Amino acid sequence: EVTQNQSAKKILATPVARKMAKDLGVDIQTVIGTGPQGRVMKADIKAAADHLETSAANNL
Amino acid sequence: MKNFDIVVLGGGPGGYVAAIKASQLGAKVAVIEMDQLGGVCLNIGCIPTKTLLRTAKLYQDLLNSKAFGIDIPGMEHVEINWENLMNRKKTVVKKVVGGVQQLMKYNNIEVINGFGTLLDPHTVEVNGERIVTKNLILATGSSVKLPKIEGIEEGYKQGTVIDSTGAIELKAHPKSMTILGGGVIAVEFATLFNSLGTKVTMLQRSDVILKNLDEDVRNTIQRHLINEGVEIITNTTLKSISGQTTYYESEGALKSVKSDFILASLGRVPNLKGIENLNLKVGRKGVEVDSHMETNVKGVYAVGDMVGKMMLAHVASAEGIVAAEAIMGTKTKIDYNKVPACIYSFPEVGVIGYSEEDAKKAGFDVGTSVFPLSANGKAMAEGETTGFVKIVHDKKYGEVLGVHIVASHATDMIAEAAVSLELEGTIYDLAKTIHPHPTLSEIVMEAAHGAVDKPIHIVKM
Amino acid sequence: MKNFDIVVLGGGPGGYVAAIKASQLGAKVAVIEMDQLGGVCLNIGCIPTKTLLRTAKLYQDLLNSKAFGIDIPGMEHVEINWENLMNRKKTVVKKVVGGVQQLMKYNNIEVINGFGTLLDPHTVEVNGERIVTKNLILATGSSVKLPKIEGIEEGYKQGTVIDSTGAIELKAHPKSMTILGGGVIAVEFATLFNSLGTKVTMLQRSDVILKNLDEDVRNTIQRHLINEGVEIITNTTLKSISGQTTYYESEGALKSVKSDFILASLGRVPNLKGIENLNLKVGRKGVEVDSHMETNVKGVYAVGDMVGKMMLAHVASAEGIVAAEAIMGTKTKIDYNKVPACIYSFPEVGVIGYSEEDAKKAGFDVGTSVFPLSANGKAMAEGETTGFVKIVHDKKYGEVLGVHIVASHATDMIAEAAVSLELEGTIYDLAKTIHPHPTLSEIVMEAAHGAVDKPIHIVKM
Ligand SMILES: Cc1cc2nc3c(=O)[nH]c(=O)nc-3n(C[C@H](O)[C@H](O)[C@H](O)COP(=O)(O)OP(=O)(O)OC[C@H]3O[C@@H](n4cnc5c(N)ncnc54)[C@H](O)[C@@H]3O)c2cc1C
Ligand SMILES: Cc1cc2nc3c(=O)[nH]c(=O)nc-3n(C[C@H](O)[C@H](O)[C@H](O)COP(=O)(O)OP(=O)(O)OC[C@H]3O[C@@H](n4cnc5c(N)ncnc54)[C@H](O)[C@@H]3O)c2cc1C
Repeated sequence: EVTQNQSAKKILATPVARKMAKDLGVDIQTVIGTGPQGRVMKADIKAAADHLETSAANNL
Repeated sequence: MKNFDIVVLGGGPGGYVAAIKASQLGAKVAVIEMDQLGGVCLNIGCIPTKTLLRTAKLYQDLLNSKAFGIDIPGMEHVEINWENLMNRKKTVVKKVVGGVQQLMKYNNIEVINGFGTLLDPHTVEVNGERIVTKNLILATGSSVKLPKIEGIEEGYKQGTVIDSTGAIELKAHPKSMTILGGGVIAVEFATLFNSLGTKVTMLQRSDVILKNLDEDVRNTIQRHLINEGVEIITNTTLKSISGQTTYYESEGALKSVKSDFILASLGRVPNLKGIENLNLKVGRKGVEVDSHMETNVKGVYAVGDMVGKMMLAHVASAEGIVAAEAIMGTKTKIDYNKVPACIYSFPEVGVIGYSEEDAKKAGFDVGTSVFPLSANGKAMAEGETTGFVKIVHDKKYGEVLGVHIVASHATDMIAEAAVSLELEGTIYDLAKTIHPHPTLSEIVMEAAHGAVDKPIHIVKM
Repeated sequence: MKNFDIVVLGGGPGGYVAAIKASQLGAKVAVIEMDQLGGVCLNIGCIPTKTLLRTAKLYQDLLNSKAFGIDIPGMEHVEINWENLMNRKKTVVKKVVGGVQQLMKYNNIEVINGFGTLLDPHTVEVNGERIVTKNLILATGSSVKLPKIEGIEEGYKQGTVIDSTGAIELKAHPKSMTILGGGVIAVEFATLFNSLGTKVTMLQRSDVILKNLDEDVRNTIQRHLINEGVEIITNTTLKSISGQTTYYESEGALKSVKSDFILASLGRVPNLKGIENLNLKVGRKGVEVDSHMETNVKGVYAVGDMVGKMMLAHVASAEGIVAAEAIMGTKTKIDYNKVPACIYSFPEVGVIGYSEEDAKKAGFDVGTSVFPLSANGKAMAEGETTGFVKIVHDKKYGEVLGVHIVASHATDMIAEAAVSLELEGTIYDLAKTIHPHPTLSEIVMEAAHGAVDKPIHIVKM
């Protein structure tokens, strides 16, 4: 379930980051951006996806 | 009886682009055009004016060439060869229009030459024949509006009063010209004729020219035109025209100005002939449409000047694409706050998005940053230092809301701002983007630095 | 003894910008400069060359003005006034350098004129005095490298062999010139002198000029230079220079070319004098630094040409800002794949990001889309239709990886691509961005449409 105030948050993200997030199943709302003014860049999504993978692996 | 998926009425930049897009998406398309493909823009608007302005700029530079280290001994004999100039204009127009003809063929679009009359939303009559279509895209454009001034109709018939079409088809180099109006087209013609050596007087109703633009922009252009020799008379009421003389009221007195030609540049009205049977809703600016360019009649779309959102060729084309996509099943739309507009004056103007005033009215927490061209190395090297960039941003996230550029290449420079607005870029992004040195575009980066904190290359703020 | 937070060694675009940024961030800063503030770029590089190129372009346009409808009766007497040209260049340089002097004052930066020698990472000796500093930013730049060719040193002393500095300070209009090299600076000088009427021969070791650029770009520029009358001789081995004659080997035979001047444009080497005591790690290109421009010695930063990542003024300045920010506590860095590079040839070149070859090598699933300037209405109106844009993208997400523009305003147009790369924009975004009509920048939108699907204004692909 998506909570209201979370989806209302304005996320600065690059077009590629958005596409990649969708593709890799990363919730962009949870990613901390390292670009100017906290913009979420593709590298941030990559890092988040890698993190998801390792934590999934750790859970096995 | 001929049968199409889409019939496009009007072959200007709205219509022909819609037709190409629709055909690319798989539709069987026809374009009905009563005059020349390319419409106002290619035949008597954007392209011929910019062709003439190219010569005007070169002529101006040439008269100033001593400063650049070039000696022209017979300078006093240098002159515009009006016939060659008009011929070049014709050649260029022919080429671009020929290009559109080729595009129609290449995209298997049937072009029907003639005036189209809509009988109903699915039937067009042209040259006595009936054509049937599933959908319609109307793109009939706009025409010059002559204001109601005593004597203007007569002057128009005699040829002393001209419109923009007359102005690009003069038989000889005019000695003097009075321009009625102070919009974009008026300013471009003032630039053109003044640079070519014509004595230009602009009569303006309000107290400023270009009244829809950001204040800093219109002030700079107005001041520059005056410096270059254009006489701008503001706060006037036009009274009457008689022969070559325009009578107007100013500061309570009746005055007059005489010139070879009187150019009426006082606005345009949508072309609504031939579509009366459709009973379309028409508003103050033109035919009313939803955000996908569909009119109140299902399956009937309208785009471009006849809709009148922004009377610009690239808007017409973008709307044409939206209409074609909507018919073919993809709903897109245009954010009119992200549409650039240009003036091909010397220096040029390129603007996009909110002006400072409008951004404040819209309720943003507005920040602005200005950087002058006079502090830019490339501008100094070029000897063209009049101008600036002004960035209007929202202080909340730093989002760039508007960019206003006055510079010799402003019309190409504004694309940077367009991409930035499209991508919801911030002043932080613009400041961080490395711009090449030495270029005029560095002023955008500098102004962005100024919006964030401080520009690098500025002494006092 | 004088005491600073930061001493900057060298007052070029790397050093002076670093100093301003550091001062804006609150540091007490000194700049040590042995010659003129502004460095190579403002005094003998970017600015003077672009000032001369401005005149060359005007001269070229002027010789062609009949085609634009301007008659110059004594055309055969039109000539470059070399003294005026050189004076204008001096005036422009003086102005921009004066601007930097003012910037130093305004930002309370102490400028010390003299050669600085580092005694240790905290002590600089200049004019016999010692200065103490917490941190150092080195920005000593680069110098011309004369290749080892028989007779070249002698020719240089006699003045027949010149470098870029000599080329912008000639006493008179040269009749002929041989250019050794085929890099960016060589191409700019070939453009400059050829346009001014000098007979130019380029001798190139490899089989192409501009070998680091995208293939389509270098082919277009090479072809265009040849069309304009430049003789380009590739696959040569330089043998010796004697007086005005250059001997070279080509196709197995010894050949020679004679000209008023021989311009050596064969690369530059970092300036490492005065910093020997620091024992900095020096690589193939220059001083080695981490991503925040810090050298192997803590507190000692190096930026610009002496680092040699990309020998460009805007890179030096951007690196200067990174170094200043790092010292003052903010760690930023530069993505060198997002740095534009320009050539001020006619037409200009602006490139950024990956070339097609490099993108493939880097393992991307590469897509490309090209749109020619010859199909652009503004280019036709301007009469400058040589050029194109090529967009290199990653097919996976449509990310724009590289943009390569050849066009008369390419150096200003590339800023659009820079913003696009900075914001990780895609071809979909570029296609959707409404570009003003008529502008050269429309070709970017068209190529993006072509990358997504099909361009609008193209007949065959
Ligand atoms: C002097 C001047 C300079 C301009 N410069 C610029 C500029 O630099 N940049 C810019 O963006 N805009 C410029 N414009 C505006 C631009 O020309 C218009 O916005 C653009 O042409 C609108 O396109 P359109 O397709 O809507 O209509 P139009 O270009 O007006 O085309 C409409 C076409 O429909 C045809 N038509 C109309 N009714 C029928 C019918 N019933 N049957 C058959 N055919 C029909 C007409 O013959 C015409 O060819 C300029 C305008 C002028 C006058
Ligand atoms: C002909 C030409 C044209 C060019 N055109 C362009 C262009 O159009 N665009 C572009 O981006 N780049 C261009 N460049 C490259 C550009 O000039 C350099 O990349 C830029 O100047 C590098 O800046 P910098 O600060 O690293 O070094 P520099 O500009 O070389 O400045 C270094 C400064 O340090 C001083 N210095 C050195 N050692 C000491 C010391 N020990 N003590 C005191 N002072 C010292 C020097 O006197 C000099 O002033 C051009 C170069 C040339 C030669």
